[in-house]
Amino acid sequence: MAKTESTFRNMVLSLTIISLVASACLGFVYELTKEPIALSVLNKKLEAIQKVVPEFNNNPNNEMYRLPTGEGDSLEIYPAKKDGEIIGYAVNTYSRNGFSGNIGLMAGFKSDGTIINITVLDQKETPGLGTKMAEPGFKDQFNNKNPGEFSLKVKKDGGPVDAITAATISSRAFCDAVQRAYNTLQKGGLK
Amino acid sequence: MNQLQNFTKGFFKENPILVLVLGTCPTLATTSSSLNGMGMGIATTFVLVGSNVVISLLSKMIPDKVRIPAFIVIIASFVTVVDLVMQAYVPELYEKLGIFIPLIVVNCIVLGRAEAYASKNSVLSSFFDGLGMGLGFTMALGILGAFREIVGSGAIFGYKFIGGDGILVFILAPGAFMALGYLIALINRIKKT
Amino acid sequence: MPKTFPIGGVHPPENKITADTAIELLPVPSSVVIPVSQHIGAPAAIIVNKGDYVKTGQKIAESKGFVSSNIHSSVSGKVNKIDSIIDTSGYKQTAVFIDVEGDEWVETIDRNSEIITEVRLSGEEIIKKCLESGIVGLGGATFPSHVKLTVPAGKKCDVLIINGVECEPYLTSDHRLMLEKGEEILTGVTILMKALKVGKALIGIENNKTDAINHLTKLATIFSGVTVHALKVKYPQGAEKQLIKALINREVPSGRLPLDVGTVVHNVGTAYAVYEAVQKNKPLFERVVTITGKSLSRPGNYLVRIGTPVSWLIEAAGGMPEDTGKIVSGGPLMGKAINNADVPVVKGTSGVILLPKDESERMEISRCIRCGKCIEACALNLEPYLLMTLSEKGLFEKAEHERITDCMECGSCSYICPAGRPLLDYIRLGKTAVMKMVRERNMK
Amino acid sequence: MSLTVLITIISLSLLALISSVILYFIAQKFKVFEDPRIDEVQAILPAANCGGCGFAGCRNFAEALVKAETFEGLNCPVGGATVMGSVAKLLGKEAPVVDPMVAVLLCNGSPEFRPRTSKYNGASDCRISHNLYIGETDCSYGCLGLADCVRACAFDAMYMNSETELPVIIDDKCVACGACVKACPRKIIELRKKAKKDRKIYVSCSNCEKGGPARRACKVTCIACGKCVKACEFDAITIENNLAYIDTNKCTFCRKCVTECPTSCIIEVNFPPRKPRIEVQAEVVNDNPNV
Amino acid sequence: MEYILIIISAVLINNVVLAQFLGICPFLGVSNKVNTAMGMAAAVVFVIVLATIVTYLIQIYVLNKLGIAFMQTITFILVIAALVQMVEIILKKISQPLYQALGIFLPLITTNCAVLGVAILVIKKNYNLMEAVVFGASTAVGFGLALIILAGIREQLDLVDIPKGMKGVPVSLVIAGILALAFMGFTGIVK
Amino acid sequence: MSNILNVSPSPHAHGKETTKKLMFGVVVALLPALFTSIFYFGYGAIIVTTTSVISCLAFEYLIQKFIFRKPVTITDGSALVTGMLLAFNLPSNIPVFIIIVGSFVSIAIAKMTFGGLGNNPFNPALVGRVFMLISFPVQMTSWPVPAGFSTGYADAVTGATPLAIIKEGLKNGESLSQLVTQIPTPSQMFLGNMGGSMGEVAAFALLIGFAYLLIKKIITWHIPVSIIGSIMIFTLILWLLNPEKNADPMFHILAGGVLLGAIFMATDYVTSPMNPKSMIIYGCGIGILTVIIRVWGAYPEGVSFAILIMNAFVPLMNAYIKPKRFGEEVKNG
Ligand SMILES: Cc1cc2nc3c(=O)[nH]c(=O)nc-3n(C[C@H](O)[C@H](O)[C@H](O)COP(=O)(O)O)c2cc1C
Ligand SMILES: Cc1cc2nc3c(=O)[nH]c(=O)nc-3n(C[C@H](O)[C@H](O)[C@H](O)COP(=O)(O)O)c2cc1C
Ligand SMILES: Cc1cc2nc3c(=O)[nH]c(=O)nc-3n(C[C@H](O)[C@H](O)[C@H](O)COP(=O)(O)O)c2cc1C
Ligand SMILES: Cc1cc2nc3c(=O)[nH]c(=O)nc-3n(C[C@H](O)[C@H](O)[C@H](O)CO)c2cc1C
Ligand code: SF4
Ligand code: SF4
Ligand code: SF4
Ligand code: SF4
Ligand code: FES
Repeated sequence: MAKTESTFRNMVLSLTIISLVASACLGFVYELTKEPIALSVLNKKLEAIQKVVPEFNNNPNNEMYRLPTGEGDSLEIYPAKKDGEIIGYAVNTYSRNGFSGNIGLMAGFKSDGTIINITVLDQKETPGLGTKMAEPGFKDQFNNKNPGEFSLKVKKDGGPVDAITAATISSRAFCDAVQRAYNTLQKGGLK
Repeated sequence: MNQLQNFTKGFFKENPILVLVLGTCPTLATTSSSLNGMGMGIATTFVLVGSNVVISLLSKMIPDKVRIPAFIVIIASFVTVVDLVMQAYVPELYEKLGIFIPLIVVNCIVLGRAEAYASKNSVLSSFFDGLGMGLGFTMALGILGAFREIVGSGAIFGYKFIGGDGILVFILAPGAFMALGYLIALINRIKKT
Repeated sequence: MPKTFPIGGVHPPENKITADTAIELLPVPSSVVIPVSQHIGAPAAIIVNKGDYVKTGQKIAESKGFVSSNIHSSVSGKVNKIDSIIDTSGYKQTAVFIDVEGDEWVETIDRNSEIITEVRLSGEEIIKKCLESGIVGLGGATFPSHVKLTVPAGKKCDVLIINGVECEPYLTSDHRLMLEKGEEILTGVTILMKALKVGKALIGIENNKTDAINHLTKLATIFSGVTVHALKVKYPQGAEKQLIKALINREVPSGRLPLDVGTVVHNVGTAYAVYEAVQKNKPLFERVVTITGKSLSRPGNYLVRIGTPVSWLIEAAGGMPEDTGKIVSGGPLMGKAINNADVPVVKGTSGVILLPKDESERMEISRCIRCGKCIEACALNLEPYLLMTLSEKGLFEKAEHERITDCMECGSCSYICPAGRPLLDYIRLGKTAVMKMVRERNMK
Repeated sequence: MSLTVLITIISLSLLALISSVILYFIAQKFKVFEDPRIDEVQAILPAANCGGCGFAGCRNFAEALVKAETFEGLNCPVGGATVMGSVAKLLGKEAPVVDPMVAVLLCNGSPEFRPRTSKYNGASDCRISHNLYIGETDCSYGCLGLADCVRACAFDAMYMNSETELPVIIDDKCVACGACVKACPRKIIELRKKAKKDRKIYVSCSNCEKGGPARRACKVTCIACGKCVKACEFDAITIENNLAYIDTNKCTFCRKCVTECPTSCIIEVNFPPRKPRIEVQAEVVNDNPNV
Repeated sequence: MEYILIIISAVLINNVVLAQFLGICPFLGVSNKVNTAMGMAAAVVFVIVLATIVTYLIQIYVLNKLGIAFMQTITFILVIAALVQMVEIILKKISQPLYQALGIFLPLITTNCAVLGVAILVIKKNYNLMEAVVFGASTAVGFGLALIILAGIREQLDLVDIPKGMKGVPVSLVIAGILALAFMGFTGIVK
Repeated sequence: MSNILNVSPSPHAHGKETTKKLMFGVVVALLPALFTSIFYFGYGAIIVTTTSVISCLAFEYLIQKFIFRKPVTITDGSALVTGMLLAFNLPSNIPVFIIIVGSFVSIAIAKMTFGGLGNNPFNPALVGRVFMLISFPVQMTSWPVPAGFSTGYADAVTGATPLAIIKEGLKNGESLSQLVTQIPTPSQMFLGNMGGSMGEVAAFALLIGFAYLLIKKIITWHIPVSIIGSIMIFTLILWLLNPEKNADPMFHILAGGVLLGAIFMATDYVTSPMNPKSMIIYGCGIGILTVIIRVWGAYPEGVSFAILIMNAFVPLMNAYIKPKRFGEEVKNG
């Protein structure tokens, strides 16, 4: 087959045909992957929620509502229900006091305000220092504590929390985020 | 050149990263662990092989003057396919590689191979060329990733073999640059002797 | 605070061993070799033949062109041959070999030692006399003096500067001359002022020659318009542009001449030579030369006939010491090393220094540590480290842009560099290349 | 087919249409962009970028080759006939036959023959020494021994022989790029035609001085006595400026001149050992009744 | 203030080259000489700003409206390629000196990750148009800054003898590494 | 022959200053600080300094000998200075293997990669230190409190540096007047009785070294003075604007590594500009960046980063900021 000449007609034609075919394929692939993608996004959120509250059988994502923090913004609250009964709340909370950048957590509370579990959603702390907040050694010390009586303060500030070595700032920010979630839940009234 | 050579040249003699120094951005960005690096490598390999094959099939049909845009459309399509598929089935890896998946489209290796090789050679040769180049790329990413992971966090393929931390710099940006720099220097030195 | 130039400079150990040794007359050797190119400009054309008998002071080579100079015989005797020799410059050139027979001077020379201070000749006549007598700058550059005295139309000179700085270590010939021939020098200055039609002359002398400063200051009271100025000791104060800056705070623009800022600089030795030429009708065939060195048994200042072999001078000073490693004609910073003691003394030879072996070796070269000391030392604020590298790598266009051609080759940078880098060696190389490049460009 | 797919197809095709129109006009300009043959020629060239061809680098030479009407005067000494042949084939032109050359040093003044009269200890650079003075010996033409040429050679074809203090050219490595010729301030390296079996006969001296002074400076200098000129049956030797020169085009490698030279400054290289002719000659001399 | 933070962040803290790893190929390739680096930097600023605006508008008014956001990559790259070519033609027509200065770099820019990367990032970060422009411009300035610094260092290194195997790309990478190390000092100035 | 003369181009004299003498001059100038740090930190100071110096010298030797295969030049003293300054930038209880890694980075990556003395664009000791700071943040930020020889090496009591106290306190919402009780007094800081890197604590010892360097003409005043001056001015402005949130200039000068950096590290010949004009710009750049990082950045201390960042600009300054040449633009009086 001889090489196609570079005439105006050929150029437009060939490019258009290629695009036509390409876009048809793409549209097709898109259709195929649309569902799995949506699912994987949802799963991610659910996974985080699952980690911090006991097993539920509703879809917390659908029942998500927002509560004001009292600082002019609001937090996402995901109620977890088992057979229609509330067994805990997952709160998507944050702190601006990180060593470098905001810290986002998903904190799970029982209805009485006791912390069930916490996972770190995103943070930009120094690797090896602040990043240790995501490790069980630090974050698990909050499990089963109720901020009502367990003051969310590091030892340096007179509280009971063991700070990460050489990362007091990150530890404080972590406490700050949990405190915010707790306060918001309290104010919003635990249902 | 036989197909075997065609296939193997991408590993050492014309390794896209270590010798040609193309596609450095994903190389540096995604090699904080060897698995990430290899994931990136495989995604790129897919695009390379796909676009190489399609381009060598169509090259006669495409007039010279719209060669580049046509190639770009083809490459971009493959990239989008990879993008969507990864998003759907390996969301974690997809998240880690982030913006560098769509950026495969501007990876000089892909367009470079299309231009320099696929448009002039047979489908089979182009296939092996793409595969070799892609796997060479993957290999380099894997090596770099493994080095950075071992030194930077004392782990390999996510498995931690020392307690405590590694030399953190190596999983951060500065270490990426340095590690690649010395890797290329090493290759230069080996090539000389 | 005594005046000085504002930027750069170094202060090497002075080593002025012979500062207190009075000028002595060096006996005439048995034969002399007189090169025809002892000045900047075209070599003179020889006008004697083999076998001719010449008298002391007789012209033996004639100036060729405006920037050139006459050459006179410094002895009486027979022209033995005309051949090429290797002179102080290290290269071959033509010279007249004369076997000495007695010492018969040309009759027109006034050999009376009485000082004549009254200047009878007019400006034009003075300039002609300088040309006739083969006067060239004795400060080192040996630029024909009549050229410098001829102020081109459109330019103006309002002050004459006399260079009595002698900033190079070791050298003392100017110093002794100022002490012993003060009145003659001042008369010479007056003559130069008349030729240049200026009413003011400044003599700059460094502070380490207080006796000379006092002596000349005292004498200068009778010479109108002449003043003497003490300067802080700093090398390269004797360099024309630095001296002008120090004395009258004018900055000669790069690539221009002192005349562009209304001044001309002459050396004290030149002033003395001009005095002798104008008042005594004596051409330039002898000069004061310092022969010195730490191991020399009788270092001193001698009045030497041009063409005398350096070895003869060394003999007079007590013979070549065992440990001699290098013989330098001129000062240790600007002078030329000579490879053989048989070269003749020429008009530009202000001193001969015998350096011992350990001082004659260059130190080992190491990498530039970018300390910037060379920049600090450069009196022109050039960047020697850069100029050297650019020359070494052959990047001459860049070197030109960095003004390599401004460098006056004073050597302060090489002197100071802690890494022992041969800065000036390469800068000189680059300078030559750049000048060639510029010439070729201008031809196009 | 879903709506999205439809929209996708329409919008992308539209986009492609527009860009192809834009690119069509651009393509006009791409024509003058660069001759692709330049790349191909460059790929053939040795990529030494030594400048032996007289151009700033291999690419510039490739450009010149592509543009040139004929290959007259264009030669890559490094690649030699093979490379020039392939380039010629590629461009459909005729490559002129250029004889292979090799560098030779026209000075043989090792310390043994040329006594040192002073010791240079400035910057180790022939150009600087050359500008300063005649050099460490009384010969102002000979090698200064500071290895500018060695540094200039990009092919490691030269080294300094520490005993003779002269550079040595390794014939096998020398590609006749001429970099050393340009580097030497004394101009004592010459490119000579390569002869059969790498044989060489040349006057290894550059001293233009008359016999006497030349001889005083160096024992192996050419004193321009003219004996070689007489000895040569092929008129290959001329004397100019007190210096003999052997023309490679005329020389037949008979080696007569070599034996004639009283100062042995004619050098022969790569010849088989001579038959003991000298002894015979010696006998003849002894038989001479006049002695 | 918002804009200042974006600028500081994009130029210093999250420098495209040193922290985001975008545009490394031209960073290594066009950093031999300060003068060319400056030309390249100017060209990149110009193209990135232009490309950001155009792709932004396309994303908002075409892709999002039509619900085909997944076509981002393919549209953006086509638009950028066409745009660069158009700029080249226009530049040639209207200003010869400008074309001489920037023109030669334009083809290089098409395959530069930074341009496409910025276009995508702007969308990811949900900037408005003005923020997008500021972000694009300052990212490009950050690229230029890194490029010019590297060029300066490389020019200086050209005058000294560095180990053979390190010449060129390896040494540039090590310099980039040390630069990245130094720029980490800005961590935390903007969160 | 005995009368073979040496010949060379002029000049025929040399000032007798050598690289080695300059480097050892710096070593001498560092001694007061070394002694005070031994006084304050005891064995730790000795161990850290010795390890650092020995490993710097060893790496330089090994690389030159076995990788470059060129003459070994460790006697020139530059690796010794690097080793000492690196040690001065570390806490006195840092584990030995970390020091060795740091020395390796300083010598192999920051210096030898570029060919060795004279070629490196970045200050080797600082590259080493910043590398360690980022790689081993825990070990690099636990500062032993000065307690002389009663401090053990590995089990030293640690405390925060004044800068860290201020930074953390401010972040925590406290005001300066509350924090002032926790930080040492100016005179304590002047004498060095505070937590911090080994060599940076004692201002007076560093100033003695400064005086020595100036007298010996090893460095000029331009860089140190412009750094200290610009920090003073900048922090004074901030302090005047809000004395509750910003520490006073004196505190900024005495706390942390400003003096060590300004006197010994920013002045490194190889990595600093070469003419006075650029030196002042360079110094002011360092000063301003230091304050920016200290006040707004995440790190409590910014001198190391600031110097490294300005190092990067030095080649550009050398190329584009030229001294005014003699006879360039003439103003005649
Ligand atoms: C390189 C470096 C990184 C740091 N990273 C963090 C961090 O991620 N989180 C943190 O809380 N503190 C970090 N810090 C330390 C703080 O500045 C501060 O010193 C520390 O939080 C308080 O010390 P302490 O925890 O030992 O009381 C870092 C310090 C340095 C020097
Ligand atoms: C090429 C050249 C041309 C000169 N022309 C003049 C001139 O026209 N008038 C003048 O007064 N001096 C002239 N000079 C002399 C210089 O001003 C200066 O006095 C001379 O070079 C010696 O100075 P130095 O020893 O500082 O180098 C000229 C010098 C050179 C080298
Ligand atoms: C670095 C340098 C140092 C000089 N030192 C002296 C000096 O000490 N005394 C002197 O008379 N001329 C010295 N000269 C020469 C002067 O610049 C100038 O040529 C001379 O004074 C002109 O006078 P002349 O033509 O009478 O020689 C020096 C030149 C240079 C470049
Ligand atoms: C005044 C002066 C300061 C120096 N400062 C440092 C320094 O801060 N860090 C360092 O590694 N070396 C320093 N050195 C040593 C040496 O210059 C340095 O290692 C070079 O950068 C190595 O090329 C210094 C040397 C001098 C003379
Ligand atoms: S020799 Fe030239 S560059 Fe060196 S100090 Fe003197 S004038 Fe400056
Ligand atoms: S004095 Fe020597 S070491 Fe210092 S900058 Fe100049 S050349 Fe380099
Ligand atoms: S010896 Fe001379 S001509 Fe031969 S390769 Fe070397 S530099 Fe070129
Ligand atoms: S041949 Fe020429 S360049 Fe080579 S060492 Fe001799 S003088 Fe120097
Ligand atoms: S891979 Fe990013 S610019 Fe080449």
